[in-house]
Amino acid sequence: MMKQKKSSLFGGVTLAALVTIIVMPLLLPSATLATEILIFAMAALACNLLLGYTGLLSFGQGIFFGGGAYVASICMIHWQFGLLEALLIAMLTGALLAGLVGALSIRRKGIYFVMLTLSFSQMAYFIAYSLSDWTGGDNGLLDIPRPPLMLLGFEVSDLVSSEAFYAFVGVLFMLIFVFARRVIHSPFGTTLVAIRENENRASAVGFSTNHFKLLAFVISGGITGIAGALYAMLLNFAPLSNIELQMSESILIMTIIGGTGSLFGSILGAGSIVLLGDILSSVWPRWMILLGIALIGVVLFMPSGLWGGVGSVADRWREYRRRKASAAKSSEVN
Amino acid sequence: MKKMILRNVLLSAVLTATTTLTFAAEGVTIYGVKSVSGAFASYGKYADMGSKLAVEDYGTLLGQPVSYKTLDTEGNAGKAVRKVQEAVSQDNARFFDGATLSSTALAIGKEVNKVNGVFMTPAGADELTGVDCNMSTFRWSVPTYGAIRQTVKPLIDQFPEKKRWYTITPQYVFGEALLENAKQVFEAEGVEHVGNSYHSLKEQEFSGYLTNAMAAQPDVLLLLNFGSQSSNALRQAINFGLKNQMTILMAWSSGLDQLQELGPDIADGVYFGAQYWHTVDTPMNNALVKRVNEAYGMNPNYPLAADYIGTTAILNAIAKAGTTDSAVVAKALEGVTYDGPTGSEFVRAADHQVLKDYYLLKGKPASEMADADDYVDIISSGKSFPDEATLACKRS
Amino acid sequence: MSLYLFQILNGVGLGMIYFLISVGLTIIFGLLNFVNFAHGAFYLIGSYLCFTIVSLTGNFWLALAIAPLIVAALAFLTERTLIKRAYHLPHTYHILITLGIALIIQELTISIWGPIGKSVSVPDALQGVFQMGHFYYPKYRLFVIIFAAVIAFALWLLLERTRFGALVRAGSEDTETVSLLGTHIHKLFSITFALGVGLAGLAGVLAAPIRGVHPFVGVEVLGIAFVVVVIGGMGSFTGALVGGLIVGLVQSLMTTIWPQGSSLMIYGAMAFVILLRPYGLFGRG
Amino acid sequence: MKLELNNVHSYYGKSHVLEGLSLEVGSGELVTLLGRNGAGKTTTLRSIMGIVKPKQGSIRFNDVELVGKETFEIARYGIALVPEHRGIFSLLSVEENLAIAVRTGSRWDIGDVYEMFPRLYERRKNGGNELSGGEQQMLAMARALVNKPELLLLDEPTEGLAPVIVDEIVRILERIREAGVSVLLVEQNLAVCERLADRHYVLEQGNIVYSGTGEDFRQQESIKDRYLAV
Amino acid sequence: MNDYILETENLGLRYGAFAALGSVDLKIKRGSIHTVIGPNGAGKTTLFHCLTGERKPSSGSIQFAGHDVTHQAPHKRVAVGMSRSFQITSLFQNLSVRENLRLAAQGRDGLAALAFWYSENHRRQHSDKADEVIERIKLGAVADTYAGELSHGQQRVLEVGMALCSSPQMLLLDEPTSGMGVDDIPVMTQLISELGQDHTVMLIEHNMKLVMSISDRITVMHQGNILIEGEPEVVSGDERVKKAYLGESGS
Repeated sequence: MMKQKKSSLFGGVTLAALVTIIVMPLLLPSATLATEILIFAMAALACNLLLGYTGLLSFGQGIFFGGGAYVASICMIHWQFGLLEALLIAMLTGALLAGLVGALSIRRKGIYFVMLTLSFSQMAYFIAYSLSDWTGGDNGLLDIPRPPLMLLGFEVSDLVSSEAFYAFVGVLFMLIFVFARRVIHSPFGTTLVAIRENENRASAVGFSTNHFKLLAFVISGGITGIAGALYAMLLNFAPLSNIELQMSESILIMTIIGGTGSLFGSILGAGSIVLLGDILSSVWPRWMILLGIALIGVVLFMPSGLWGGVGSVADRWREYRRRKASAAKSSEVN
Repeated sequence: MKKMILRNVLLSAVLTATTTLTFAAEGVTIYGVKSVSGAFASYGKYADMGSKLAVEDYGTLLGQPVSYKTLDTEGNAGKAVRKVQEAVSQDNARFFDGATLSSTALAIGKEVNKVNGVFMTPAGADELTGVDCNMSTFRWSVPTYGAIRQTVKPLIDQFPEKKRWYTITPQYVFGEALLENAKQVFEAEGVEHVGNSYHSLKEQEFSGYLTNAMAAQPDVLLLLNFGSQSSNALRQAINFGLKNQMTILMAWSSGLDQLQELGPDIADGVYFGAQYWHTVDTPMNNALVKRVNEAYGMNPNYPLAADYIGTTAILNAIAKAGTTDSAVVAKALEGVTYDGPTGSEFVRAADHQVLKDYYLLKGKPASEMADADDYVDIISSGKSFPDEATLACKRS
Repeated sequence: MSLYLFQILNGVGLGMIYFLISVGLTIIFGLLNFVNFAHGAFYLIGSYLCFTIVSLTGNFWLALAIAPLIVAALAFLTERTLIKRAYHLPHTYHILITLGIALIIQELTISIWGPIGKSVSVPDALQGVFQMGHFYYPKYRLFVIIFAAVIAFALWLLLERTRFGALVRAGSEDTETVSLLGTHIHKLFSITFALGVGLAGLAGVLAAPIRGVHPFVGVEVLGIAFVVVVIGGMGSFTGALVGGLIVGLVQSLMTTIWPQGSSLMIYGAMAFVILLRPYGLFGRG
Repeated sequence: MKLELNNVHSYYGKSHVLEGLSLEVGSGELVTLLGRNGAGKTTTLRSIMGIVKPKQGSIRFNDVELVGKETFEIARYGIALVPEHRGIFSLLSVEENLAIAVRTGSRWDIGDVYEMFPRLYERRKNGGNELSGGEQQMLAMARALVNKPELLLLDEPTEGLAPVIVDEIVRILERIREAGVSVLLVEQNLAVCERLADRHYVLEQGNIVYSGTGEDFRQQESIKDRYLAV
Repeated sequence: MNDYILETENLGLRYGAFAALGSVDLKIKRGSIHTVIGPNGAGKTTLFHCLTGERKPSSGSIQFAGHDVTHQAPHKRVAVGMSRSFQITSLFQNLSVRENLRLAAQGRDGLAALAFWYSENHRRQHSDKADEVIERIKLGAVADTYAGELSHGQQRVLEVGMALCSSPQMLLLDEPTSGMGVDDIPVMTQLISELGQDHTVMLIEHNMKLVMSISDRITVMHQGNILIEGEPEVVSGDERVKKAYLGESGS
C-alpha cells in the first residue's frame, strides 16, 4: 500500500515538472532566462544521478558540459550538423568523456576520488584553451548556429525566437526527465541507490559496483553534454568558462541546494540560483554570500535541500489537514 | 552648470546640427554590461560608475530623459550574453556599453548586431575590429598593434643601446597578438629578440619564467600579460631585482587601478603602456577629472573613463542621428571626430575602431609623487593604427 | 646547465612556500579526518591582515607575528560554531560546508578591502638580491625558505617531540582511546584546527610580498594545497613537505622545459600519483 | 571508593543490550564479569566509561553520577579502561604511548611501569605497530596504570596470548590488587578468574544471572556449564 | 559430483609474524548445516572472510562446487552460488525491506542489472523472489518499512533473508544471532533449521543452544587451526573443547 503511494508520488513529480515548464515562461521576465534555467536544471539533474543517487561528488561535470558544447558547436560550424545530429554528438561526447574520467576515477574513494575529478577538470580546461583554433580559446567559440528543428525532412520550427527555442528545450527536458526517472526506477537505478547506501553490501549480493558507477558516469555525462550543446545554441556562443572548474562547482551547488536524491530538486536548485543571480546581482554585488550561507544551511539543517524543505512543509500541511479532518469528525460524533 | 559645460563640449564636437531633433516615442536607455559581481568585480565596479555618470550628466535626449540599466555579467560571458538577449527581446534594448572580457565583448557584439544595435566596448581583443567586426560593434581601446608601437618603439628610440629584448607572454590569442606585433617592431627597429617564455592563462607564479629571462641576459624585459598576471609578474620581477639589471616594460597595463594595486615601490622606474591616464591635459579630460572627483571623490581610472566616454559617444550619436533607430545611430557614429579624454578621437568607419592616443608611462619614486595617484610621468603618447588597406575587418 | 640548477633552487623555494600553504590542511585532515575547502580563504584573510597591519604600522614583522594569531582565533570560532557540527558527516559534506565558508569569506573580503588587489612591500631588512652568476635570487625568498624550514622543524618538534604532538598523532588513529586516557578530544580538535588554519594564515602573510593580495587568491592557493597534500598523502606531515617540494620543482623545471604546460603538469602529477598510489606517497589507507 | 551500577539500560542503535544491569565493585576488590559473547560484558565497560550512553539507570563512582558525563571526564575521575582491542597507537613509540597517558599524582610513573614490565623498557623506542600481542597488552595495562587509576576496567586481557604471557599478566594483576586499586575484569579464561577474583558476576542477555564469592563460584559447576561452556 | 560443496586445503592467512589462520582443511557436505565455533580469537571470522573473498588468503585454496574461488572477487562468488550474511548488520538502511530483498535477488543477475532502460518491474522474478523470501522469513508485516527502522531482531532476520535472495547453493551466516534479544532467538533458530532443508548452510555462532540443536556437524577452531570436527554430541563431550573454552592457566 505504501509502495503504491510512493509511485503515485513520483508520477506527481513528473506532472509537477511539466507544470513548472509550462508555467515558468509565463512568470519569468523572458523565455531566454527560462531556457537557461532549464539547461542548468538538466545539468544539475545529471549531476544528481551521480551525487544524489550514487553518492559520487564529481568536480568533472564542467568537462562534459563544456565538451558537449564544443564538439556540437564545431560540428555545426564546420560540418553543418543539424540540430538533432549536433545534440546526438554532444551526448556521445559527454558520455565518452565521462567514461574516460569515470574509468580512471571510480576506483578511488572519498576525497581522492574528488581530487581526481578535480584534476581532470583542470586538464580539460587546459586542453580547451590550448586548442584555440577549434575552441576559440579564451575568446570563446563564436557564431554558433541554432539550426532549425527538422523532423522527417520537414522543418517543424526554425527555433529563431526565444519562445520557440524554449519550447524545444522544454520538450527535450521533459524527455530527459522522464528518461532519468526511468533510469532511477530501473534495476540499474535501484542498484545505484544500493551502492550509495552500502557499497560493501551491494558487492556482497553480487553487483560489480565499479561497472555500475561507471555507467552512472556515462549517463550523467551524456545528459550534461546535451545541456552544454543547448547552452551553446542558446547563446550562439561557447565561452571557455563552460569547461572551467567554476562550472562544475556551480552545477554541484545547484544540485545540492535543490536537493540531492530528488529529480525535481534539480529544477528548484537551478531555478533558484539562476534567479538569485539575476535578481540580486544588480542590487547587491556581494550576493554570493547568500550562496555560502545556503550551502552551510543545507549541510547543517536541511540535508535534503530545498526539495526536502518543500517536502517537510508538505508533510506538515498534510498532517495539519489530517488532524483538522479528524477533529471535525470527532466533533461531528459529539 | 558644470554638467552643461561638459555636455556642450562634447556636443559641439560631435554634432554638426542639433536642430533635426525628432520626436521619440520613448526615452533612451543605455544598457551597461558590467562585471559587477564575480571574479572581475574590480573592473566592473568602476566601469559601471562611468556609464552611470555619463547618463546622469547627459540629461535629456531627443526631448526625453535618458536612463541607464546595469546588466551584471557575474564575471561570466555566458550570463552576459543571456542577459543581453533578454534585454533585447524583452526591453527592446539597442544601446549597450561595456564588457571587460574579450570573450564577453565578442559574443555581445554578435548579439547586438543581430538587431542592428550599437555596442561600444573597451575590451582588448583585436577581433572586435578585426575578423569579428560588424556594423554594431565599436571599440574605444587601442588595439595590440598600437599598444606595442606606442610603447616598444618610443623605448627603443629612447634607449638605442638596449638591443636585447626578452618577452613573457600568456599563451592565448591576445598574448599572441601582442607578441606578434612586438616581433614586427623588433625586426623593423633592428633589436634582438633574445627569447620568449609562454605561460598558461592561470599562472600566478613567475619566478621560473623570470629565471628563464635572466638566463637570456636581456636589456629590456617586455611583459605582454595583463591584469593580475602582469601584476604578479612585475611584482616578482622586482623581488628578483630585475629592475636594476634591465628595463622593464609592461605594455598593456590597466592604468591607475593597477598602479594603486602595485604601489610606488614596485612601479618606480618601470614603464607602462596605458589606454588612459587621468592627468592627460585635454579639455574633456580636465572636465571629466573634475566631475568624477565631485561625484565619487576619486580620480577617474581607465574603466571609468572608458565607459564614460563610450556611453557618451553613443548618446551623442543618437542625438546626431535624431532618432533612436539604432541602425541609423550606428551609421551616425561612423567617421565622427570628437573631443575625448585622450584628445581628439576619431571613429574609423572601416572597422569601427576609435583612433586615439596610447600612453607610455614611467613610474616614479614615492618621494616625487605630487598626490596619492601621481604614480607616473607620461613619457610619450601617440596614435598608431594598422592601415585601412590592411584591415582584417571585412564588412560589407 | 646553470639555468637548471637555478630552477632547482627556485623550485625548492616554491616548494617551501607550498609546504607552508599545505601543512595545516594535512594536519587537520590527519587528526580530524576533516576536508577543509576553506583553507585558501583563511590564507586570504592572513594576506589581507598582513596588508592592513603593514599599512597601519609599517612593520612587516608585527604582521608576521599577529596576523596568523588572528586567523587562528577566527578559525577557532568557526570550528566551535560550524565545523564541529559537520565532523560526523561524510567528506562530501565537509567539502560543501567549507565551500560555503570560503565563499562567504571571499565576498566579505571584497566588501571590506575592495575589489582591487593590494601589494605588500618586502621588509627593508630583506630588500635586495643575492647574485649567482647571471642569476639573482631575492633575499626575501631566501628568508622565506629558511623561515619555512624553521617552521617545518618547529612543527616537527611539536608533532614528534611533545605531548601535544603525540596526542595529535594518537588522535589521528583512534580518538576514542585518546578520550579514554582523559584527554578532552574536542578541545584538542579545536586547537588543532586553529593551528592548521593559523599556518594557512602564516603562509598568507609570508606570500603577500611575493604574490600580492587579491580577493581570488584563496581559490588558487586551495588548488595548490590540495595537489600537494594529495600527492604527499592526506594527513602526512612528511607528505606535505615532500609533496610541496615535488610540486615546486616540477613547476619550476617545467617553466624551462615546457612553459605553457607547467600548471597543467601539477595536476597531471597529482592524477599520476593517485592512480599509482591510491593514498599518495606517504598516506595511510 | 566504590563503583555502583544500578538498573542500567544501554542500547546499540535500537538493540537493547543491557537490560537493567546492577553490580558493584568495592574498594580494593577484584571482581570478574563473566559470560558468553554477546552477553553484554563489553557494553557494561563501555557504559561505565560513557562511550555508550545508558538511557536509564545510574552509574555512581565515589558517589559521583557518571551517566551523562563525557568519557574524558570519567577517565579523570580515576577510571581507566583497557579495551579488548588494546588501543595501542601504532604511530607512537612505546614511550610516547605511555607519555600521553601520564597524569600527575598516579601511584605509578613511567619508571615504575618499566620496572613492572621490563619488556616494555627494552622496546621503549619501538613503534606501537612493532609489538607482539602480549607486548601490546602489557603496554595497554601500563598505560592505564600511569593514568592515575583508582579503578581499572580490563576487557579480556589474556585473549589470544601464549600461556607464559598469561602468567605474567596474572602476576601483574596481583600486584595491582595489592597496591589497592580496584579491578573489574572481563575474562573468558576461567582459570585466570578463579585465581584472582574476590567475587564473580555472570552475565547473560544483559542481566546478572549469578553473583558470588570466589569460594562459592568454584562449587558452581552447573553455572559454568550453563552460561560459560559449550 | 563431489559429496562436498566446499573444500579448503591448507588455507592460511598471516599478518606479518602473526598467523590469523594456520592451515585449515575444511570440508562441508552438500545439504548439511555446518557450524564453526571456537573461543574468541580462534580465527573463525578470518576463515569466514577468506571464504567470502573479503580477505585474500596467503596460502592454500578454496574449491566451491567445482570452481576454484580462492582469488575471486566477492561479487563473483555470488554468481557461482555462494551467499553470505554479515555479523554486523549491513543493510540498505534507507530502502524498504522488500527493496532490500529485491536488490539482493537482482544481484544474481550481475551485469545484466546494468539495463537502465527497463523498469524495475520488468524482471518480475526478482520481485517474486523478494516476496517469496518475505514470506519465508515472516517479515510480511513490515515489507514496506525502511530497513533502518526495523527492530534489531528483524534486521538480523532480514540480513539472513538477503543472503537467501540470490538462490544460493550455499549460505554463509556470520553470527546470525549476534546482539539478538532472547525472544528473537527461537525465530532465528527456526529459520536456519528450515533453510537447512534445502540449502547447505555454514554458520559461525556463539549461541550454543542454537548450535547444538540444529547443526549436522560442528568444527571447533582454536588459535587459527581446527581443533576437532564432529557431530554435536561428540564435540560437546570433548575435553579439549571444554579446555579451549574455559581456558587453562599456564601454571
